[in-house]
Amino acid sequence: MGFPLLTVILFFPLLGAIVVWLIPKEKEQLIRWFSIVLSFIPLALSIYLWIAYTRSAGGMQFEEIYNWIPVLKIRYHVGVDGISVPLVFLTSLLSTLSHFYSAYTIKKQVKEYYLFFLLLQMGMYGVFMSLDFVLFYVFWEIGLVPMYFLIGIWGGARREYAAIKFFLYTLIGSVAMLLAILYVYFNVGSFDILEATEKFHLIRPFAANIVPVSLAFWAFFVGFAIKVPSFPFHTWLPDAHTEAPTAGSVILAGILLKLGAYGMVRIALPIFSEAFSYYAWVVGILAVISIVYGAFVCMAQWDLKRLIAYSSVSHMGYVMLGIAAAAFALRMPGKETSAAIALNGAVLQMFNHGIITGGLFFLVGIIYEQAHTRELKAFGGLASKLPTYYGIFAVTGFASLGLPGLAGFWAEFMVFRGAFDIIPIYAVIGAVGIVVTAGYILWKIIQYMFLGTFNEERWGGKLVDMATFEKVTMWPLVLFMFAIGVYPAFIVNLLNDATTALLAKL
Amino acid sequence: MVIPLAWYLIVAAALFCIGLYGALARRNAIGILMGIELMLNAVNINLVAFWRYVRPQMLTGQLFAIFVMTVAAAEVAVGLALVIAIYRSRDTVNVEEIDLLRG
Amino acid sequence: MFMFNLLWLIPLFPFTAFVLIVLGANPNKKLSHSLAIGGIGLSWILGWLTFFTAVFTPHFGEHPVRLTFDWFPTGNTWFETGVMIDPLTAIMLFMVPFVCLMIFIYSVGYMGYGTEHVDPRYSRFFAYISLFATGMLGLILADNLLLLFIFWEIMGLCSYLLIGFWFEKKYPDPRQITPKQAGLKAFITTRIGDVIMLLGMLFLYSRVGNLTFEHIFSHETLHMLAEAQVTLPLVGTLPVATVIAILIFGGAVGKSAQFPLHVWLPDAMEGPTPVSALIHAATMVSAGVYLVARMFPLFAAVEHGPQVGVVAFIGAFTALFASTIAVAQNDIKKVLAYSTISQLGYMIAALGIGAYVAGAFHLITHSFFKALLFLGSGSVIIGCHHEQDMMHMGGLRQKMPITFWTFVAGAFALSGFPLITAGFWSKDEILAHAWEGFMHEGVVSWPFYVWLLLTIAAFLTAFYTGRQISLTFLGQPRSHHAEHAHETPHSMTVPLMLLAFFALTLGFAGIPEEIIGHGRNWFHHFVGHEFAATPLSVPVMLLSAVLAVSGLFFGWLVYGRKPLAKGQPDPLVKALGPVHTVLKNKYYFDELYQATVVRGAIGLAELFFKFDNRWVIDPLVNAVGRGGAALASGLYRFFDLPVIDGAVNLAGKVGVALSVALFHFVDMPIIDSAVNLVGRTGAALSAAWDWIDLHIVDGLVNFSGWFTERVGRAFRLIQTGRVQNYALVVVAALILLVAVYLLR
Amino acid sequence: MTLAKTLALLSPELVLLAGGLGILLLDMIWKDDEGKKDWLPYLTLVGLGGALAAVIVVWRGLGGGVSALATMLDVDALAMFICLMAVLVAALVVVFSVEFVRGKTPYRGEFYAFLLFAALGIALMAAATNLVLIYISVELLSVTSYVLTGYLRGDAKSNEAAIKYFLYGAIVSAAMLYGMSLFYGITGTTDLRGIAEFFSDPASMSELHWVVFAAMVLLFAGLGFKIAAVPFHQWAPDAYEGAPTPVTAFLSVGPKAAGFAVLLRVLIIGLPQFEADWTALLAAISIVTMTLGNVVAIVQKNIKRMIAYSSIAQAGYILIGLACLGADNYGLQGVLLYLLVYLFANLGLFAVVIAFSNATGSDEIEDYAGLMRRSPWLAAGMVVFFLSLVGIPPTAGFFGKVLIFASAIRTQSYLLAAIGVLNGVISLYYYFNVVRQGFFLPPKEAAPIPAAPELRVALLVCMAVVLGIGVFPQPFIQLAQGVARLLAI
Repeated sequence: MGFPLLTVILFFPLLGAIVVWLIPKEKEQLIRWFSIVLSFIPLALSIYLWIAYTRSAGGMQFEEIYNWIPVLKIRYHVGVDGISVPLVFLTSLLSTLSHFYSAYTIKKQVKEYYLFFLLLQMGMYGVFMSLDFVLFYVFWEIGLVPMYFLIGIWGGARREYAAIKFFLYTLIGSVAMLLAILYVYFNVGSFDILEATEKFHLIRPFAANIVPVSLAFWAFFVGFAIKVPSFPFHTWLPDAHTEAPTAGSVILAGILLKLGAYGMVRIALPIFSEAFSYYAWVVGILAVISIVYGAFVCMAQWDLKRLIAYSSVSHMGYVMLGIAAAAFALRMPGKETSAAIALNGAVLQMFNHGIITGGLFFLVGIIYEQAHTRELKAFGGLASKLPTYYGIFAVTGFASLGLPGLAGFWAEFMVFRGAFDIIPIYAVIGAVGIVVTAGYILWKIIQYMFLGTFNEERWGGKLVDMATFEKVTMWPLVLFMFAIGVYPAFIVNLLNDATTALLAKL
Repeated sequence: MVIPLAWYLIVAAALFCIGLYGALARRNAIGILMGIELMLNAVNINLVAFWRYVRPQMLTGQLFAIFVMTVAAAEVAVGLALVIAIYRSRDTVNVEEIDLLRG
Repeated sequence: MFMFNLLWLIPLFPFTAFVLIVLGANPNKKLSHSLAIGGIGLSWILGWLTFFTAVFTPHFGEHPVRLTFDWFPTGNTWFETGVMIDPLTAIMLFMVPFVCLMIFIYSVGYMGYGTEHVDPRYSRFFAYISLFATGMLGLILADNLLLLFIFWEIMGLCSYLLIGFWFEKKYPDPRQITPKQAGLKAFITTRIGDVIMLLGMLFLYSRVGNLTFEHIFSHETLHMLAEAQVTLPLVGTLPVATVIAILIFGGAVGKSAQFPLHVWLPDAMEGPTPVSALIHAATMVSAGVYLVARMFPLFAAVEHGPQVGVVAFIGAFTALFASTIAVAQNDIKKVLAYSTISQLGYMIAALGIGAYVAGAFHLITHSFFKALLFLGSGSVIIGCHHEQDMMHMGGLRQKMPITFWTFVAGAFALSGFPLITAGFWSKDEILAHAWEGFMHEGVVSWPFYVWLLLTIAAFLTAFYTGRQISLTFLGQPRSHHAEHAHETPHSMTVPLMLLAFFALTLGFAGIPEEIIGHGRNWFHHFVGHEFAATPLSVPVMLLSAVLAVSGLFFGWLVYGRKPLAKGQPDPLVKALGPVHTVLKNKYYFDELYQATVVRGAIGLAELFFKFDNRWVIDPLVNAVGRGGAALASGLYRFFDLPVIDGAVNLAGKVGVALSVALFHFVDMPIIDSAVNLVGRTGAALSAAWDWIDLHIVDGLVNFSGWFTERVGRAFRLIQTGRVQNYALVVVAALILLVAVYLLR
Repeated sequence: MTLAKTLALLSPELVLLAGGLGILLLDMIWKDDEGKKDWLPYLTLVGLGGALAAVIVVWRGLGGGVSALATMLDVDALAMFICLMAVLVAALVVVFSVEFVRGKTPYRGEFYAFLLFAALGIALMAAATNLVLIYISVELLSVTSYVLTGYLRGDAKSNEAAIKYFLYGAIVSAAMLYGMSLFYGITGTTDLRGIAEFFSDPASMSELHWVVFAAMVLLFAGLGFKIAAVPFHQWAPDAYEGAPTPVTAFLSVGPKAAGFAVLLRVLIIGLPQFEADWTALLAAISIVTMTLGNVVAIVQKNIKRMIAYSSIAQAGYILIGLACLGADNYGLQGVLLYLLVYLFANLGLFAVVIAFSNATGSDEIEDYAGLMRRSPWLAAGMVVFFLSLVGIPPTAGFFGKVLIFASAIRTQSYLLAAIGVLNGVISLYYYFNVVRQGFFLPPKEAAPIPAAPELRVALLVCMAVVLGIGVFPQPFIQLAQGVARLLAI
């Protein structure tokens, strides 16, 4: 096995949490800087993971298997492939930036804050790395509890309602998933995801037993769709995002939404391939509704953070559209390349959305720290007074609306390229979302906040341009937006091998 | 002339129901205790009748009846102690009024 | 051939200038504008060198040079991208960098460098126009549709940033559009066009699997596209090539401000004048025409397919439509904006009817003289201290001689003054081609329709050019500003003179053979040698000469002969009456779009938001929750204490009676409590029902949380605190269980 | 079976009996010497230690076998498992009550004696395979519970709780007894194996079927009362709220475990032929129990009452396991593991409640506001135990729920599993309503809450066990599997 790289990355935050727990409560500054330095190590390791992952070999690498609960045939089985490597890196990057940003903004109960944050980080790593159902489920739930407390204790006005709503929604989804996991266990004989991918559709072909397999598929799908969130299950998102503290909503939007989409790509698509392709039209419709509906609702928002929250619904709709197209293509002969491109687009959009919306939430936090209001109508003409803030916000905004030359465009292009070939009508309706996205970003955000005249009497001396620490937080994200925008190959190669391998197996 | 088993059972059942009604309808705690005793004695009749008619060679029935009586005695002792405790603190044994804990 | 390896450097120079200005040179004005001009200068030199090498390599057209590299993986294939040079790119390389250079130099003066009221965001302006230059040059050199689309959108971004450059500017009259709104309008309208183009591109990519031009325009691909049919819901079955062509043409309509997406260009005049010249006259808007020219083989794939009709109609109609509006505009830049739209209509119409060479030629010549006219109008505006309304000008001939003469040169080129101006030759060639087509296909055909509209448009163009010259330059100054007008500094007038030189001489590059006898029409030979040369038709040339001269004369007649006095209304108003107001308000298209598209989108957004927040998802839960509450409260009233006791006792007595073989008769209170029991339930249920009706608005999810709480409260009531009730429930449960078993 | 061998097998019960009597004796000797009485709780713990040692020795001695003693009781793995739990419960409750009982009543001695006798009752119930012994041990446990509930004579609530608990219990046990007598009447024997044998030949089944079902329902009444399943649960909220909190802790775990043990034996050994009937009965009761328990718990304001309804709901979950005793007995394993985990989670929760009420004297949920600031340890403990009761992974409750739902899925009873899962979510709502008070709201008074040292130890032990099983459940599941394999039908 060699150096257990994945286990070290996985349990490093736990180690950090224990050490932070030992530090006495009063030494806040020590806690802050310790956890920042601490979070650099998993970041370095995940960069090493990215470099060390040999693309040519493909498939699962750095696998580690230990017996955890042999009596129920549950194993501690972790491994990463082309899809999870970038997501693990994204988790470390956004966590490090959040640690760094919260060091300056979180004032009360610092110790508990970092404890919950490190536990959350471990949960997220676990989900992206685990290849055993129970392990996947355990880390999926571990990620839930700290987020509940982060929203609840450090959140905004309606934080309690938002926290419990978030917890209940996700718990309903995950509990339904638990039953489906047990169903798969009884059919495949073990909790191993890879084994289930090979064996399940042989043991339980979809045609033979439509009802139980559909039930299991929908249980999984609902569990993931709530997390993504796709259309009917999204009402928790705006509340949770608006009420969560800045760093919390960055992680919530940046990574927690990806757990659902990742689950679909890792579990729902490979294991229930026939069921997924049979119901792909429903998934497609939900995705298209999410895109268009989310975009239009954004247009009607006046609270900046709530607007960005709804934009996440719309952007994650692209991911769902990509996956639905790939699933649809399973039944259509000769559409392999389009399916691969659509899935590539979906997974790339997951990575991009993490970078872009993470950045957007940081920017909302920056202005909120100074102005203490998120009312779009209250601002105006900031471009003249806060030039760097305007510059970075404009770049992130344009990346989010999919301007070519920035990250957003590639994912949308690939998703639509794939989807257009397989399910043209969905793609055409989805394309409406692009125009509306451009609309609400330029009209609502850029127009109301930055252009127009700066009202002196309200914000006179108060608003000042970005502090250095805010710039340092934003620069890596902006760098990535440009890097992926100009030369997306460095990440798409990785995804491409994994997705083609994944689709080839179905 | 041998009295058929059914008659014993009917008497026992009737006694059981009267005891039950006593336990449910009476206002006074002591009254309820009496009702419970009636129910237990009904069971004794049942047991002994079954012993006599079904399995006379094994004394299980009688043994069981004796055990029931002793346990009933212990139970009533404790019950009376509790009723007295309630009476001393609330000077009422009317079960209707003892409804402080509710909802 | 060595020169072609440096091709990819051309867009890179302005991009490095942009990056350097943004990162470093922002505070230092002098450094930033010299960086920008240096960057574009280098591109200009490299551009012209490439152009001349291309011109002198024999039969250059057959094998365009391509430098490519693998960009990103798609499934198991790779997407290559790179730069390409072919005759069309070569002539664009001749025009674009030169015009950009002229405008960059001009804007140093225009932005008031060295004077006290220099623009505070001076260096940011140069950064944006350098980025724009990168976009335009990149677009010309792209060898595949995707890279073209990327630079296409970067230009869209720059036009948004530059139109909204003075974003603080506010106008007293609310109806007048402010720069920031104009910028947004421009971006969204072009974005709609871009999305349509994206769909066309995706459709093409999914069908052909590759977007490089060389691959698309190979014979077998074109043949395959022409043969394949696709059925669209409303439209019926069409060849795939036509559908793709029309979709991509949508992008051109958006970018080149053709009807119906033309509304953004006139409002784009809110941006600084060099921007209007650079983006909204010479380069960006012509990118649409360039796209159609580049995709010309695709357009021509299906003989006489519907796409020819669509392109020709849109082009011709826009040409006439815009020129009619231009006649009634008073703002000097608005007139030029509409004339640009109309000239673009000319080129699109030309390409529509297959006149590839004529369209390309007009594209080049038009960029020169339209840039000249805009810069001229810019120097007039600076001269008259930011006065833009022609009614307040007049008599500038003496005060600004250089601007006057260069402006006249450009105006004559625009209206096609015979023989000496470039405009005449290029416009004439289009009309000739249309005339020749008309001769072949008879009256009921696109070429005739196009010829007719373009001829009328030509006359109108000449008329409003004449009007513009006489209003601004002839007669007496009609306002305080006009009296004190002064000639603009050299940095502005030198570019005017250079552009004027080209506006006049460039025509000779495309003179038909017949006139100059021995030589051959160089432009035609270089650009489109595979197309048949359009024969010289003397009557058409005469007709267009007559149109140009009479238009100008007529314009001078109305406005120049008796120059308007101060405050005197425009004579045309009296002549056209109500028609004039319609023209003045641009056929009310802005108001139409505002009411339909914009209001509609915002309305839909409000509807969805309510839907999301108050009407369905969350509210549905509360609504049914409210309904549930009514039901539960109905239940509560049904169960409230007196009734509970009655019911419980009733059950108790009935149960006991049963167990004691029914000898204990049920006493009186039981019966009346049973009666009012039924009455009360009925009332409660009806009250509950209207409650549900009234409050149907609230949401489902809170309902499930909320309903469980209500049910919890209802069950809690059964815990009455009396041990006998508990015991009774036990007995009742036992009886129920045994009964259930017996009935099973 | 020589006398020595029998006594050796019965050693845990005997040690408990001797301990109880010894404590009573000592209490009488030191009647007026308060100083010495402080030693009583620690002596009780010594007695319980001895019983623990006896259980382990006997369990290892059994080596998986079963030694039936005079058709009265089976000393087997299940009996030892429940006896072990009884000892643990008694030990923890003694630890809880050291602080609690000191100020409130002069008769501290008898309190510990009764606890030992109650533990003895549980041990006997777990081992009994004869209707007579079942009745006697149930009554022993009930009577001692009535006394313990009413132990604080001065407190009106304690008296009322005791009298109500007594009356309710007496009526229901009479009904149970009636059922037993019917069984005796039908089969002629009170030994479970004899009953099973009688029903094994089909001739006997025919016309008596409805009487058997009536007897079974009556019998189930008595046991349902013990595990507080829904139709027979109404005593629980009042008794839990009224009784002194350590006794409530005992009531919430002890009798429940014993009740389930007896139910297991009666149904599996006694009535295997009627499996279809009682599975349906249990499934119905489980659904109603879970739903009512969770739903009413939402609206509770008093934390002890809320825990009462939550423990009713937990009984519902365990009943799922019983209702789905399919092949490779996931149900049995689930029931046993869930009971063990429930023990530590619930008692841990009571440790928090007791520590809080010792310091503030109130049991209202609002008063828990700002608990995190006042004492982070109690708050952290509370969260861990609530997570375990809901069944969220890092805690042991998760694996309990996994096994329970595995049994449900195994026997294709998807509806039951779905309802069980949904109830889990509802339970999250009211558990985390308390957490909301503790973590999100500012404290009413800023005074930190000092926890008595032994309470802190008990809290730590429970947390360690709950998280320990949560992370390494392997040995415990193996233990449950061993016990279950023995009982499997």
